[in-house]
Amino acid sequence: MSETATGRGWAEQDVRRELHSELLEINMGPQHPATHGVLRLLVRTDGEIVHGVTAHIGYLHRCAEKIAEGCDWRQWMVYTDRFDYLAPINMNFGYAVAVERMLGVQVPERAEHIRVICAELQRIASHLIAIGTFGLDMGAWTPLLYCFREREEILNILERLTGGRMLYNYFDIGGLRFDAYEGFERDVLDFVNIMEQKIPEYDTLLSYNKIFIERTADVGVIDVATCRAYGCTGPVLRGAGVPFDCRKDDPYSIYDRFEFDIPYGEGEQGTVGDCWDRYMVRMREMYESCRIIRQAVDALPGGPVKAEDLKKLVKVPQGSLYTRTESSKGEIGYHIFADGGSKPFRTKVRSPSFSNLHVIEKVGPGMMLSDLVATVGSLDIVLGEIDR
Amino acid sequence: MEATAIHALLQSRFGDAVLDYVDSYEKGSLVAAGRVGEIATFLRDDATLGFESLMSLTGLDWDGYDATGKGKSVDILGYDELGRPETSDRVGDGDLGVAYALYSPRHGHKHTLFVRVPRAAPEVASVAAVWPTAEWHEREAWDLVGIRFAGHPDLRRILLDDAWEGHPLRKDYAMPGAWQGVPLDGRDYAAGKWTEADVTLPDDVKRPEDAKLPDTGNQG
Amino acid sequence: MQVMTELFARIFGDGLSPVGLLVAGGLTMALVMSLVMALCAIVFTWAERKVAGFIQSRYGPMRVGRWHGVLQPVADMVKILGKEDIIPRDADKRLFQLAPFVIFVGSLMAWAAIPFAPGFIAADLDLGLFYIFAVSSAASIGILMAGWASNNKWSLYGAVRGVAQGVSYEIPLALACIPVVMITGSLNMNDIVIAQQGGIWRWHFLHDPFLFVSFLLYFVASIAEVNRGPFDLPETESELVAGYHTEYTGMRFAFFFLAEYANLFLVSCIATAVFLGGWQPVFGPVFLPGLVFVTKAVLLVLLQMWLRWTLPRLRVDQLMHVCWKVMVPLALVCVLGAGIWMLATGQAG
Amino acid sequence: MSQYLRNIYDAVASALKGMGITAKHVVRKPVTLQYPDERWVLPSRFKGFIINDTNLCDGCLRCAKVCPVDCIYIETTGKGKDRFMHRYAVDYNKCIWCGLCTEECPTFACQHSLDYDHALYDRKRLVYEFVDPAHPVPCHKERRLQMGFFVEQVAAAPPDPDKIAKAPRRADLPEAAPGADGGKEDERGR
Repeated sequence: MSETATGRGWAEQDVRRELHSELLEINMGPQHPATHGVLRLLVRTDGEIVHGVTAHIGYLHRCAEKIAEGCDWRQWMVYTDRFDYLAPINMNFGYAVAVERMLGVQVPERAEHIRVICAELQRIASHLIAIGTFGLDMGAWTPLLYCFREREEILNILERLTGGRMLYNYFDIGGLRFDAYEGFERDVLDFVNIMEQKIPEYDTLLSYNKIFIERTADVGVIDVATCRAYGCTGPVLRGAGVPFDCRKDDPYSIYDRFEFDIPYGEGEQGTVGDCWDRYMVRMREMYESCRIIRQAVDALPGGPVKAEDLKKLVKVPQGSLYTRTESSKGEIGYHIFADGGSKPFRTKVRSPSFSNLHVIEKVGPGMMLSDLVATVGSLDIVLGEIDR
Repeated sequence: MEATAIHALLQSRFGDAVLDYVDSYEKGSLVAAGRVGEIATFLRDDATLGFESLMSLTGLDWDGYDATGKGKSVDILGYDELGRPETSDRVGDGDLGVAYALYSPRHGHKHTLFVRVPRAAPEVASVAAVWPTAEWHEREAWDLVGIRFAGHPDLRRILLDDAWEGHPLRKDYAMPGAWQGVPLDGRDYAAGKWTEADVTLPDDVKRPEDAKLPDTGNQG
Repeated sequence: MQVMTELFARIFGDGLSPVGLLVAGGLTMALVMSLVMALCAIVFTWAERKVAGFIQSRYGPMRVGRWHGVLQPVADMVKILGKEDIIPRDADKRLFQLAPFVIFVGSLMAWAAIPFAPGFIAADLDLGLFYIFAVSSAASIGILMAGWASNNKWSLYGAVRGVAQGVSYEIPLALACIPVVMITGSLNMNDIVIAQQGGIWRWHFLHDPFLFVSFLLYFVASIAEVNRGPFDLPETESELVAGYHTEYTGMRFAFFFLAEYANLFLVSCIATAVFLGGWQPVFGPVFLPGLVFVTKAVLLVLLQMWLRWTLPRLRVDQLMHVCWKVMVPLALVCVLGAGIWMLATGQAG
Repeated sequence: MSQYLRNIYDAVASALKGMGITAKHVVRKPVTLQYPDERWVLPSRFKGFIINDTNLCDGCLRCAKVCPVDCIYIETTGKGKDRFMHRYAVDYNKCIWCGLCTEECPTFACQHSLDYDHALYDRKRLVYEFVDPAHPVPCHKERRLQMGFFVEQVAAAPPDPDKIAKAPRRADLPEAAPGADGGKEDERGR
């Protein structure tokens, strides 16, 4: 067994030398309840204290970027669904925005509004899972079921809208595949009203529970410098106290028309950038999403949902562009290289969880095993997006 | 700062190492592969530039990228009746490349660095020491495109198995028929000769007309 | 035991010698106790799922046995008995096979001193309470055996956590009972219950504020003692997969399961006898004592389930913190306070 | 010391509050659907297994071409008026329910059904054949009219109501009258 990096905090009480003991190498995953998918963390522990973490990924690799080279521009939208299967619409959105920017297509107003509504609904759905499974990592079963109950309502709306419950394939380049059904606005508003009542319930049950605070506050602190260096985005970066959100700071679609705040971690229960802050950022973002949905529904115009001047077989003029949008996990970027043909020449997907997970190798050493579980849970990773 | 100004600044600082200004949908500079490391350090540390954030690092194979804009993504000879491409088994040529999408959170400007390396010796200086996030992105570029990063702390395959052969995102990559005894092409259940015994006409499918009112009460 | 021996004496008359009576009565009582234990485990698995279900906006088992899946535990038992008994190749076979029974026996032995009704007690020991705490600690040995013998790192983690927790929480558990022993002046379970005669105000948990705190401490410590949420550290399904019984299948796993629910009921029974008046009704004369006792215990079990499905889990160091820095000092304060209270109110002999 | 007591108080108080929330849910009606006794009623847009109405299909191959996973198999013989479709098969081993084929189909022959629960023991049975080779489907417009198959009409002349009734509706189909489809959505109870 090799010597590993010296940890901090707990690891300082190192009695291994006296006892002539070794570090225990233990595999967390690929089949482990706390790794949220087929992630394998190779953990070196000394009792309960973690001395080193190595992440092994790729169990879900499908090489979607290679598939892209054989699909045409529209077809590949289907595969973007499969990256973050908890927030496919946000993945669709990024790709649609990227290609539309390169094509210079103007998306109809109605389509833009429906897109925003869907994306925010999806963001709430994804955050609900993040919060629920985070609670589950802490041993609280019940919030998970409550979160899933609310998520079902979102899925019902999206099912009526798109026909799918998990993978929607609803966005199209230059608009949407089809228009919203009658009564869509009312369904959405009904849901938003209910959702806003439920969030305080989660707060009482989980967020401000003393045990939960003890488990998450001051645990897994990721500061701003680490976030920048490791490319962490989304709730992880905002939890570190930076109110950065692509919807505001690098606006796309029609987000610049809506009024909403960017929640960020303030160290309310402990240090800025701890698990509780990241958790709470998601909780508060759900409120903000509800606000955006209300405004978008109010402003929902009529009209077509597809750009008129777009051919069935899209050909993107030569060139490259990196486009980023804000998914529920962070910044989803598509670096697209087009050669003028009907197929993408090279499409690189910069997925938020990929970078967010990387940071675990940095912050992992020095914490307790339970804290590692908490930190992985608070990063809210989705393996479909990491492995692509 | 404007991209042209950033490019000019880089050119004045590094001279020959900055090869060309890239004016595409995104603006950037083409730089020499061996000196990416120091250019990256400068880009990050210079107060007026402040590129603290590496948004994305892309490895790519320029093989078949037609400068006239009429090229084909992959070497496709033609399509069969169902639109499935028939590709040639030609060995690829053309450069490999890396693209770095940079963003400065302090100043809010973006810049993209491009690097081209010959296919025979694809080696680029690593920027993992400048932006730690590049560590995994570079491993991915090595894994999928086969670009070596000099000075990378731990250049292993990341997404594919350690024993995998070849780099799938190269344009001339041929999919192996089997790997460690496991066939990879999948079984084509529909390909067999059609016989009477296979008739499975679905008779009990429900049509969209049968859709009834979804009853979803929100449980208040 | 008296009930049984009397019953046998009535049936056989003089046909049995006193020793024979004792043996026959003892064996019957052991059989009855094992059956009660198995039955309560079966009922509580069902109850747990229903409680969890309704708390979580769902139904729980609904399909087996028409009404709310009442026969689900039976179906589970049939399934679990039909499972293959797998022993990992590199496991320490002897220990691996023995561990579930050690846990089970430890819990079964403790049942001997529980007074369900006047005279209905398997062993009316003078050191009843002491005996219960002594034998129920055997479970820790079983947990360590299971975790070690599995030859699985996660199981070992679970076992070490389980033993540390079990050993630590014995102390506040026992300390919380000391004020009661001081008041009644006896460790005999029957005497403790009889001392609480005369309505709810005579029950020990309402005797004085210190005893009330003692009761709460006992309740919390008992949850930790039986390794249930929010103190289910040895099993933490999100960290240790399943803890010390990860590698167990079939019947051996069923024994762990059985022991868990039997222990759950056991600690509630002790709480009932020691703090909640045992078979004494809320008011009025003694009426259906067995039923009263079981009702109180079941209510406590439901309370434990309610807690489990509400709260997140503690971390290992926090668990120890709660034990040694919160509960043990508080329990000591309660012992002291109860003593002062007795002196002040002139109850001290 | 005050912090110590405060922590104990917080722990007990927040646990009790949480227990209040969970207790409230015990008396609420559960949301579970007792599948398979109760079934979710699917919306008309639901993406179920794909079915092809051979009465409408004229073998134009568009669905097969647009399919990203090549799961649609069409075999035709002949040319012009004598072009007949002998096989239209969908391999559900491959299908990813993206819905591109149904969107592409000009005659609305290729449609999503409302079926989703097909559990089979044999993967070969997941290849669905829609055309009986004994009765190949004509592809040319005139031949189709001749043999009584559906032909897409020009917008000016409204199609035969019988034929349209047979044709499965899609939600974004212009003919789908708001009364017929939207009305259903309206009545959805909340």
